Amino acid sequence: MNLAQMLFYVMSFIALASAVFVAATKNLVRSIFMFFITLFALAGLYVLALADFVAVTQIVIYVGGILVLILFAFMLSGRETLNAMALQQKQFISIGKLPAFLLAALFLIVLLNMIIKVDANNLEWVKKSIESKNDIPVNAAMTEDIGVGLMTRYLLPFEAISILLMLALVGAAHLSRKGRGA
Amino acid sequence: MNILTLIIFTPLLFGFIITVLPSAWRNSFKYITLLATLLQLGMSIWIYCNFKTGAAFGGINHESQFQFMQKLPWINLDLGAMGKMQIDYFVGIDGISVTLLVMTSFVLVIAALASWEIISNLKGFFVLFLILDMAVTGVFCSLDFFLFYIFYELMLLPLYFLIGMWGGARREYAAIKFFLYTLFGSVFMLLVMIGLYLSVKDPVTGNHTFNMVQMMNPANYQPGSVFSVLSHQTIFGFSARAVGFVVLFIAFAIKVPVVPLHTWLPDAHVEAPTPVSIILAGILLKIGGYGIIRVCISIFPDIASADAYWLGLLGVISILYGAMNALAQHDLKRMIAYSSVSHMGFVLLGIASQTAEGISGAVMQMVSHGFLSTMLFFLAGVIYNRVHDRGITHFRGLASIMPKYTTFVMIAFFASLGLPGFSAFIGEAFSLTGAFKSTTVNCLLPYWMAVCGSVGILLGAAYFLWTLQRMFFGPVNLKGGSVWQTALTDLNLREKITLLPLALMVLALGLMPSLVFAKINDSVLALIQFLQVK
Amino acid sequence: MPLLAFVINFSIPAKWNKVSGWASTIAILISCVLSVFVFAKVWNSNHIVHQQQLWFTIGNTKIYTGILLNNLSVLMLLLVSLIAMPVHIYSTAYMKGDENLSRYFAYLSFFCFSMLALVVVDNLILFYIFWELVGFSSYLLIGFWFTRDKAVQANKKAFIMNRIGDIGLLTAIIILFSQYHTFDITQLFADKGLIAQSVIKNGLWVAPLGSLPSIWQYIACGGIFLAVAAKSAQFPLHTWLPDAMEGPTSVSALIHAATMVAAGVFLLGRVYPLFNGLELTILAIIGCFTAFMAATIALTQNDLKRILAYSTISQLGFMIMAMGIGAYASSLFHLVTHAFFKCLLFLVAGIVIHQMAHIKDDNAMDIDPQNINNMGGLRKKLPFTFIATVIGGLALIGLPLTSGYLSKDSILIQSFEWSEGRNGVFKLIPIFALLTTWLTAFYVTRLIVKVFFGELRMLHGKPDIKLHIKDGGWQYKLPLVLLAIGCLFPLFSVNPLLYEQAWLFKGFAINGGLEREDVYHTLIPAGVNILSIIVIYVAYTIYVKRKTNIFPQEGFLYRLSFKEWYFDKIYNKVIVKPVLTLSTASFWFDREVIDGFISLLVKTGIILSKLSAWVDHHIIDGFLNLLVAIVEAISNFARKFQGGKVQYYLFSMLVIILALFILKIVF
Amino acid sequence: MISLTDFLIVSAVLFCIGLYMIVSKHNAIQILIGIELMLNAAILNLVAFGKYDRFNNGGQMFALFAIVLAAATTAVALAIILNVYKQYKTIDPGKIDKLKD
Repeated sequence: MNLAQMLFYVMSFIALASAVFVAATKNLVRSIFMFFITLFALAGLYVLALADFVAVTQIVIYVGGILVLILFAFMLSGRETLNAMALQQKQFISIGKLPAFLLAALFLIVLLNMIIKVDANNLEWVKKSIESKNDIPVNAAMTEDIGVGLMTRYLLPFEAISILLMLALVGAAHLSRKGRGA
Repeated sequence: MNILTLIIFTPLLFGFIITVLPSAWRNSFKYITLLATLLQLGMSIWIYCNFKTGAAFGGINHESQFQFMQKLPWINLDLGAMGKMQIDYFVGIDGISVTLLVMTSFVLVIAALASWEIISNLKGFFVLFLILDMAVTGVFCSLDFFLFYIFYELMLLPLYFLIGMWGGARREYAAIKFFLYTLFGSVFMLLVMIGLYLSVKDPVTGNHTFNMVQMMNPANYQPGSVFSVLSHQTIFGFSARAVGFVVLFIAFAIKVPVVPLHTWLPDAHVEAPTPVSIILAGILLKIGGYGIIRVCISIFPDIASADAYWLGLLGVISILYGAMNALAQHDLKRMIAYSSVSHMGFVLLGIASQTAEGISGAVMQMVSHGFLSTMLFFLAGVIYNRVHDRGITHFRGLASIMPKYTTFVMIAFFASLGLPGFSAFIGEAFSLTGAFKSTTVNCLLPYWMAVCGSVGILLGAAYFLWTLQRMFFGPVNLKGGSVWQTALTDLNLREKITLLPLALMVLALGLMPSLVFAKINDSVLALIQFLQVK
Repeated sequence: MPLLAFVINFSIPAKWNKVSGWASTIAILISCVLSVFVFAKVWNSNHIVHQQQLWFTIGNTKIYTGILLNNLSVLMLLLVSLIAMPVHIYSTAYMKGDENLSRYFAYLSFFCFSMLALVVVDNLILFYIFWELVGFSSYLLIGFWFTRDKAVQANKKAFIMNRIGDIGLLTAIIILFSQYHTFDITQLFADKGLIAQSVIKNGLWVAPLGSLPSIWQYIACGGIFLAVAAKSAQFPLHTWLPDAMEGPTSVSALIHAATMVAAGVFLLGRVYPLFNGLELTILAIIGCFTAFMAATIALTQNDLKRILAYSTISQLGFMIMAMGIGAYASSLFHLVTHAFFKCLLFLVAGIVIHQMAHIKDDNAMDIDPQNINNMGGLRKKLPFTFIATVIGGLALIGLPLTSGYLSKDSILIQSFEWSEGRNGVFKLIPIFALLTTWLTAFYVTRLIVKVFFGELRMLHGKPDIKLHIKDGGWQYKLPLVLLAIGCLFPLFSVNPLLYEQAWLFKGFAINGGLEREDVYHTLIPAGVNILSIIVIYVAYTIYVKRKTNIFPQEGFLYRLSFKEWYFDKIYNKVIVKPVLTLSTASFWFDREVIDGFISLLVKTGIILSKLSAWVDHHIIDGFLNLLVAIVEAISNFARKFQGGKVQYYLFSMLVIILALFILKIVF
Repeated sequence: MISLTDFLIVSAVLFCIGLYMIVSKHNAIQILIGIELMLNAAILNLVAFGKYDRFNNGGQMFALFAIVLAAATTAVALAIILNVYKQYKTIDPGKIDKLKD
């Protein structure tokens, strides 16, 4: 077992454990912070999957953007909101949640079953890409490729998403505006 | 214009008149309704008088022997490869219908007179009343199953609203219970009806038909169809015809009502306003009995003889069980309602015997019970109107305060408990005779059923006399004290006018049962013959 | 001609809406005259009038209505109208002042109508109809004073007991109908009728038109017996009769002494051919037992009318017994004579009670006007009444020169003859009958003595009460005279000592019984009467306590004066006490066991009915409600998916996806 | 070398945790977090498979797009949640049932 694998297991353990904690904890604030850790661990996993740029983006946007947004929204919205939102009296597995839990567990079983059946390592196209050296070598610097790709091959989605982002920005701003209507 | 058509749709016409009249004229509505019902009564008496008797007018399974027939093509759809859909507007009567028709129109007049007490929302009430009127008349006249079913269903809706809107304290519960019960029955009836439709072909036109008379002829069934006599189809492992019979029987048994499908009846009767109680008890129950004769045993004679034992058993159970329950009641209307269960048990017993005596007795009992229960409910309504209480134990010594009322109550009670000279005696005696005779004639019912049935007469005497003793005799002692004493005035003129013809009818039928028997006899004989031929 | 007479007969008493009581009295008078006429025409003329017309047709059976007049029915017709007439006259006086007089006469006329119709109809259905109408009118009359609780209870009891009998009769009629396909009495019971042609063979009851298992023949007889027992107050169903005494006394006289209770015996007479040997024996035993039991009960009663009621039961028992032993003619003979003297006694009782009530009202005393312990010494106040009572009483005891002697002795003699051919237990029947006769003598004497002799016992308590009592006007006297004449022998027989000479008897006795066959015919009347007289005397002494009174047999008694005292003691110890105990016991039995049994039945019925009501409410309705609840639960469950909860939508969507996945994987 | 299956398993577990949160939580923000978890699981799959597409770099590209989209949705969703809270004084989606019959 080499270092990469060790790292992978550690990272995935951290990610899953913290995700479970996120799901299980009663305290909203704690769960948000734990989510933070999950995202970090996931970023680590991306690195291990040879996607360093994605990992960085993950940290910048998710951790720096989304999570901060959540926290801000949460903390800026007044004391009573805070209390109401933080109010979590349900246990992790209560009778009311049993169906949800069962559902999730069954989904997990189904998915795992699929994964094992599919046997991803020996997929046809994966094998082909390995043969044709289409896979990413461990030491490749992908950032440049991504940049070029964005500006050429993926230009249209890129632009579309930027418009979407702007719309979302305007919309969010409009929605959270105080005052008339709202 | 055919007289039957006229008699069916007269009330609708008057109902329409009431609908268009402004509400300011609301006081005239009851007179209009009364006029409509009187008109109907006049027509039915005309029919009765002009009704021909004789072996050639037996009816039952010979289309040509029905009288006052009208047959118009109504819905004729060409379904291409499926053949033609043939639904006729087909009305006609034979001996069994004619007596019930007269009884019905008579009871409706009484019910219209009893509607004087209704004070709220007169327009709605009388319009619904007239629609109901049309539907019940239609049921007795129609010979097309589809038409029959439409009228049958059409009764339910006005009744539901009449009970639900003008009823007593628990009216909603009672209305919904009534509605669900009967709807339950009729939904299944619909299935059987369609099954029959698909099995029967009109020999003349070659189309599938809803004609009931043709359904009675085994030759008209298509070979291999569901209800064909020869093909012995099965549904869930039972013979299809047996299933059809049982389902139809359940539908009508709910109406009759037969124990254990009777629990809607006490509730509905108790909660309904007096005119509706009268219609319920006087007519609706008869539709059940009529349906069993006209539809159940006529279309499925083979099954009817095979299952006669169970029909008879249900009849006996109804007699005894209803009487027992009546004995235990504390509410006057409820007591009467259970007594209806008991009396209608005789009808079932008589029908099950499949002898001339039994079926004649059953029809007689239906007619007689139509009048008697009308009278009983009207009387219960009188006292309820006065003090809004019907508890048997809340009254004592009414005979001193209301002598005329007591006289009528005694007539009604004694007539109901089968005192000879009144019509109920004839009905009960001949139902029992038929039941007893059936062993020797066709071996359908064992002797003990008749004997048990006669015990029902004894119980009938017990509960009526007990009620009489508790409510009417003894020193005056009312729950409501002197307030009630002043409220309990004797009968007024309208009530006397209403009750007197009823009492006279009951007496007349008891002394001259030939009024009924002469008309039904040929039909009954035809029916018996038909049943024996199978 | 008879038909016309009966049309009038039927229609006139039906005028019961007339306010005046006289209208119905006149009506009954007319029917009385008419029936005498009819009687004269039909009696013994071998000319059986049978007319009928079609009533209605049911199926293939035609049902006729019509009348049938033979010796039996004309006799009953005459009897009923003859008894009814004095009672009507009497009632006009007796009921005077009652505010519901017209109602009373309406009921009374209605009763007469149904009774008269009952005896003449020719088919069983009509017979049943009038049979029940008789019970119904009796119900109305017993409960005439409907504000009295006891009266209402009594009439309910009477009606329900009668109803039990009616059902027996109805069952019997139905059985006969399904066996013979006819309701016609002549066809069924004539000499060569259908009944005569049917036999019981190999467990089958074979008739010309079909056969039934023989059990049904027994059940038919049982049903008829039940009807008889209910109407004529025989052993298991007799308790209503004493209670029925709550009605007006004149009603008791007419209905519960003379006519209605005789209807049972009449029915037996009509359907006599149906019964076979075994059934007749049972009848005889029951009749005998009833007679004896009722007589013992009558010994200790204090209520004037109850004594008479029990004595009626006892006499009816005699008639049934006579039927049972085949003394058909004697039975009917006794029926007729009994009607006269018992009616007389009741009317007398009515006068006495009326006068006692007067005393009670005048002096505002709290006493029971019917209690004979309060009476006494009325002989002087009511001399006419006294004479009538003595005649009636002697007839009831059956002393010579009265009509009761003729009929009662004929029954006794025939019972001895009957038992001659048998052994063992059957011997007891005539012996018990004999015993009953003596008991009768005893209680009748006791009654007369207590009421009319001695001094008014009320006076002991309050010596200063005023007494304004008298026999009453002619409305009282005329009926008494009429009936008293009916109690004496000449009306029935030229020879006061030999019953065989009675013309009534000849009318019925077709086979034998007319010759003085053996020693019984002389021995029994003599023995019975001597003993009866002794009993009367003994009773007399017990109750009068040797008060010197003029009494016909004084000389005879005087010679035995010493022994007499001695007798008295023994009598008290050996006979009276046990008899008292026995009668108390039998009264108790009557009250507790039979009544108790019936009230137990009633209770059981009520409990059963409560139970069934409960079942109805909880189980059957409950089942329905359960169905409703299930449907509701299902629909609520379904409704949840549309509850506007986003998470449920999501959840259900995911579940379905999952299900698809799983299906995909599995299959 | 880390096999593809390992990534897939991790992502499946994450997905299910997110799913569980979405279905069971009564707090809109936590539901939002659940959605993010599921998105991340998806992104992890994209990235893992993207390893075998060097020239087009599709996996990583779409991972980037997805991240950006997630950011946008989150922003809008948060704004909505805040508004809902102002309106109904609760953020339990189960209790917002004004449209219910």
